Amino acid sequence: MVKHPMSVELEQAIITRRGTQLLGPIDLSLSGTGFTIVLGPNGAGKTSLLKVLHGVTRLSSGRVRWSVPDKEAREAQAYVFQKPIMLRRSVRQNLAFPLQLLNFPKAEIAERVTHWSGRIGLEDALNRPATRLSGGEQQKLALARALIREPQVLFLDEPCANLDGRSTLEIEKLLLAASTAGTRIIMTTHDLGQARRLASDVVFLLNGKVREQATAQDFFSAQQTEEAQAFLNGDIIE
Amino acid sequence: MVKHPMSVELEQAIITRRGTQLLGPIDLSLSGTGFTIVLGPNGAGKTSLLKVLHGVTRLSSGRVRWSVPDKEAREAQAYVFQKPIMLRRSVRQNLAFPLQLLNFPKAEIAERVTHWSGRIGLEDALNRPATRLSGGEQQKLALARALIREPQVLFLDEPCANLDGRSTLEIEKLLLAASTAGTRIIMTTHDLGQARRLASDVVFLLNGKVREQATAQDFFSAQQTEEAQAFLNGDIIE
Amino acid sequence: MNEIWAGIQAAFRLIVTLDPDLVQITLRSLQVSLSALVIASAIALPLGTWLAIRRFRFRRLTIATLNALMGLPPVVVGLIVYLLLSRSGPFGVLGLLFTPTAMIIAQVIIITPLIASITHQAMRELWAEYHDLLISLNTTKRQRIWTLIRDGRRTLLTAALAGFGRAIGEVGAIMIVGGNIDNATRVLTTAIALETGKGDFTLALGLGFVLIALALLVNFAIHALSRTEREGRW
Amino acid sequence: MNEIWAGIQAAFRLIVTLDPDLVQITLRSLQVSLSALVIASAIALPLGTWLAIRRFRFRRLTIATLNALMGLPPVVVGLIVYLLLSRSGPFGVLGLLFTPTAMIIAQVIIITPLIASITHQAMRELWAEYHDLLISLNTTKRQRIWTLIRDGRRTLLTAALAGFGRAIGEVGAIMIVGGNIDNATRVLTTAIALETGKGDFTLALGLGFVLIALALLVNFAIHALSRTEREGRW
Amino acid sequence: TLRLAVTTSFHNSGLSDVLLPAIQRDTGIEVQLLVVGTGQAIRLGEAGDVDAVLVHSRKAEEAFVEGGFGTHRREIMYNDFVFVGPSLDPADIANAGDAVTALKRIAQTKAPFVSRGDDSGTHKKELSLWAAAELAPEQSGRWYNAVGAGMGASLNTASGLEAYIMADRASWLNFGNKQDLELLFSGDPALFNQYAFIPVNSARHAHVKSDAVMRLETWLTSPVARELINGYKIAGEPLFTFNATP
Ligand SMILES: Nc1ncnc2c1ncn2[C@@H]1O[C@H](COP(=O)(O)OP(=O)(O)OP(=O)(O)O)[C@@H](O)[C@H]1O
Ligand SMILES: Nc1ncnc2c1ncn2[C@@H]1O[C@H](COP(=O)(O)OP(=O)(O)OP(=O)(O)O)[C@@H](O)[C@H]1O
Ligand SMILES: [Mg+2]
Ligand SMILES: [Mg+2]
Repeated sequence: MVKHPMSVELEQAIITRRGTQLLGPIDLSLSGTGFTIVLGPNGAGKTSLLKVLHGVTRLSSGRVRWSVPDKEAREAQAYVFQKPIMLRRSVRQNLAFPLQLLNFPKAEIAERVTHWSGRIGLEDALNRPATRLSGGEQQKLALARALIREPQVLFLDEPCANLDGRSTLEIEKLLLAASTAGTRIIMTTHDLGQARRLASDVVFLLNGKVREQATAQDFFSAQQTEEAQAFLNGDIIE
Repeated sequence: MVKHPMSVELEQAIITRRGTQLLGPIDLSLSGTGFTIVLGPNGAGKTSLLKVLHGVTRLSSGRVRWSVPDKEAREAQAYVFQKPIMLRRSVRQNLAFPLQLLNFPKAEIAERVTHWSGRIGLEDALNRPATRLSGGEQQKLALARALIREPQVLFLDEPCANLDGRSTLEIEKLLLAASTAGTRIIMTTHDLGQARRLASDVVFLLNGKVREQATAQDFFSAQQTEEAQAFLNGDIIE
Repeated sequence: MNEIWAGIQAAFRLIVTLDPDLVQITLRSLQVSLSALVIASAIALPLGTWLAIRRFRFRRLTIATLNALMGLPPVVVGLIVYLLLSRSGPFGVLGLLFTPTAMIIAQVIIITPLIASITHQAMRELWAEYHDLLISLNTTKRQRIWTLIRDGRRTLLTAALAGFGRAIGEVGAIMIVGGNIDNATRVLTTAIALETGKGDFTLALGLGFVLIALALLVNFAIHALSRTEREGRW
Repeated sequence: MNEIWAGIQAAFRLIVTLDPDLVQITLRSLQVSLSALVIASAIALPLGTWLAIRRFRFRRLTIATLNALMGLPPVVVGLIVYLLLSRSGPFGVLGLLFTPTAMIIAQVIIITPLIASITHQAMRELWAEYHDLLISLNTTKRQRIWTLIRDGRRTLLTAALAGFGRAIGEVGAIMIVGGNIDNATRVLTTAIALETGKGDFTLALGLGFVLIALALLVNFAIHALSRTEREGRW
Repeated sequence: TLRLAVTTSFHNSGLSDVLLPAIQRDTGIEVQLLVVGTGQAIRLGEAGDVDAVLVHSRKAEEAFVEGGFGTHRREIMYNDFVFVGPSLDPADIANAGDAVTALKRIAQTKAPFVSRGDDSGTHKKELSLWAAAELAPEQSGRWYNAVGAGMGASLNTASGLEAYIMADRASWLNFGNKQDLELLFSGDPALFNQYAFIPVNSARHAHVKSDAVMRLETWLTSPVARELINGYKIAGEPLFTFNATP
């Protein structure tokens, strides 16, 4: 499944909207493997950063550079959005959708759909409209829909925000397994416990800029900036 | 502001959709004061229960009974939805909206808008479109928009799911203060720490039914049902 | 093909020389269609929105009927308005037949179902989005309708423009109730029909291109206005 | 008022006796309008959707133009199609003039902008909702358009029905290119225009009510079908 | 099948409902009628979209033949124009001696008058009568309404306005929305209305079915046609007089 690790670089990345700069300038390089957690207070620009890396938001200036050709890079990635986007279809069709786009054979699609609906505990909901699922169920479905393509790079924007404790642990196991198997994961979370459990390295954002980038060990034991310290103590409001 | 405590009773409340029962039958009575936390795994029916109590979802059978006339009860309540609903207007207009509906004088509206935008740290974003805010910012805005009416009863559906640590603590302080001042709060959360910090009593839901209702102290120290124990240990997946 | 080219040239000539007859009937076209648009919108926007937010017993039936009324044949509308306004009809005393007012009445009847249907369709989505919030805030029916119209105004533009398009290009009804009387009720479309009947296709096409240019102008103006109102999506 | 009542009675008589002429022109009306609807939808639904998802330089201009084209006067469309299909026109050799095919062509031109405009408006919201997901899944343009049309099909119903309504009630264009030839190109609207010209208002109204009944029938049928397809909102 | 462009006034008379089946029976030709204004009929002929035209506007017809669009002009029959107006007849045209006097009286009383105003045969005839009366009503005010429409639509307007109007007898007799209108004046030879048949020139438009057109012309000028045309009556009144020279 994984051919070779993909890495990405941001060069002087800036996003401007209506004259104000919401992100950047950012220079950042994420190497080929590992589990990167992006931390930062609300409105720091975490979502914007992930979307830029993935390519759904365009930069106002600067560049994103993947280590493989753009087309290949895009095909190898999947993204779970902060607000789950549900197709107005059944749960089954939501799961099947990414595979249908890739023209998978029907039998293979059916098999994977069964497998993944089981893993998120929605096997009984396959024929229900996805838009009618509960908040947590939608989040799990979005996650399964991203994983069903077996991506090499996975972006997760607060994937456990609406999940109960047990589901959160299940998902974490799943993610750690995927990461170990070579999937590059870039994820945001507000749950610092979760960040500690999962991160191999951390990017700390503040006001649209990278304030700190370090291995998880370094970050959680010895933050270099005052802001990161304050954040971990719950003192930063903006 | 608070005239007299309002209490509510559910009698044999049932919601059915497409032949399957998603909630109930529930008999529940919430007395006049306190901070009720509704707990339960994903899909247990927490959101459905809150919406039924508030009256935005209709029961398929059974009754909701408030201790005051319906009209009065509705006017005294506010609700923060799990997925924040943003009016397609500016932040300022979102905050002003509930007050405009009540024909508040302009000066009073302006004053309250300034006050509340400050409390959620969005004073600089007043003229930005609300739909463009970050996930956490939207959640804070929705909360402020509910509180700006100074409701006697407040429903909160996972209000801190997308908030950073610091914001969460700020909001909790705010809510505790309101509760102490007499506001009846009914809230769901997946953050058990938060539940412990806030709850005066707990309703534990499973598969659409109330499995346990107890004071916070009783619930967290000595659960009566196995399911509740399992839930607190993070063992329940469905 | 030569005729089409000749028609374009004729249109140019008419516009450049500001032919006084042309100016008169063009202004009358605009006056009739815009009046009809304003009146129809005042009815159809709240009506369509109301249908989007109300659940009642015969809702689907009502909506299907409204959709069907988009197919009201203009000639029949013209006939019925004619019969109502004619001297021997119930409103004959008003003396409205063969006046621009009669034409406006007929056009209002024709475009109201169209605007209401499109409005209804556009408002359903917004209502689904706002439903819980507006119910929760204990809004009155009137407040709900007004909030939806206000926040959905950009999508309602298409509804209004479709109504305007239908009105400005319509000929069957206004021919009957207006009578295409020179200097009184002649508008661009009836003038075109007249020239077609005369076999003067060049002039007919010329007037037709003037009409199309007019429609373009109005649309650009409205788009420009709605753009300056506020940039970006909400 | 008596005439209106007499018209309703005439409509009943026509329907109950299944007047063979009536059956023939009614079926032809349906055939022409439904054919035009199918062809126009095949063009306008993808086009409108495409306009909703594409950002290009002159997008606003294009959309304003499309909206303006909703105001294309049918008589002018009729004239232009006539000139193109006339024996002395570029497509004269096809011998299409004064045939139902010519009428379908004219109607397609008239209703395509209407359907495309409404589609565009309806699809903008859905695109805003799906945008990030579809971009993220690396979909092709074609896949995006198809996904939006599929999932927005209920809202597209209004677009199609508006197009059908405009087509079934239209008379100006098909009169010119069809010629209202008895037993060949006469449809309900041209028959109504004919009877109106004869001053036979009773029969004209009768036919008009038949046409309205037909529009109602088609709308109810489509609503019923789209309902059975799947209950509830997605 | 043959395509024949005819004017509204001819079609409104109902005569075609009698003639077409007879033509089909006798010659096997199915004639498709295109009912349009005179100008448009001529225009269709010029373009070669019809095989022949049957109209009533002599000048236009002659120009059509001279231009090489038609082979020749063959007179078939005539009917006449009548003046119609409100039954009270405020201008008292019922007692006018001739058509010109009738028009002068209408102009004097400024009673509302509806003119076709569409350059049709009927309209041209009306204009020639105004000219003979040495009046220029277009400039003379609101009582003169040029409605720019076909015969039927103009009659509808006239009955709505309770106005005078000049119509062909056939259209009037067949008209269903008379309301307060009555036939007030007719019979002046100046009001005769000649119909002529013109085959479209096949030298110009090769697809024209000249054979069939010829057979149709022969039939239209035959004794059978004479019987049918002269015998066609509405409410007991004959409408047309056959005057083709065989
Ligand atoms: N399209 C836009 N136009 C204007 N401002 C925007 C836009 N998108 C985002 N912003 C602003 O940019 C900032 C960063 O947004 P972003 O969504 O990246 O934050 P975040 O770190 O993900 O926050 P959260 O933790 O709340 O999700 C926020 O202040 C937001 O309001
Ligand atoms: N309109 C509906 N139609 C069908 N099923 C529904 C509908 N609304 C909710 N459900 C189902 O009812 C169950 C309860 O939903 P609810 O949103 O109340 O759960 P919840 O306890 O709030 O879950 P979460 O913690 O994920 O937010 C879920 O399984 C959901 O899929
Ligand atoms: Mg975010
Ligand atoms: Mg919930």
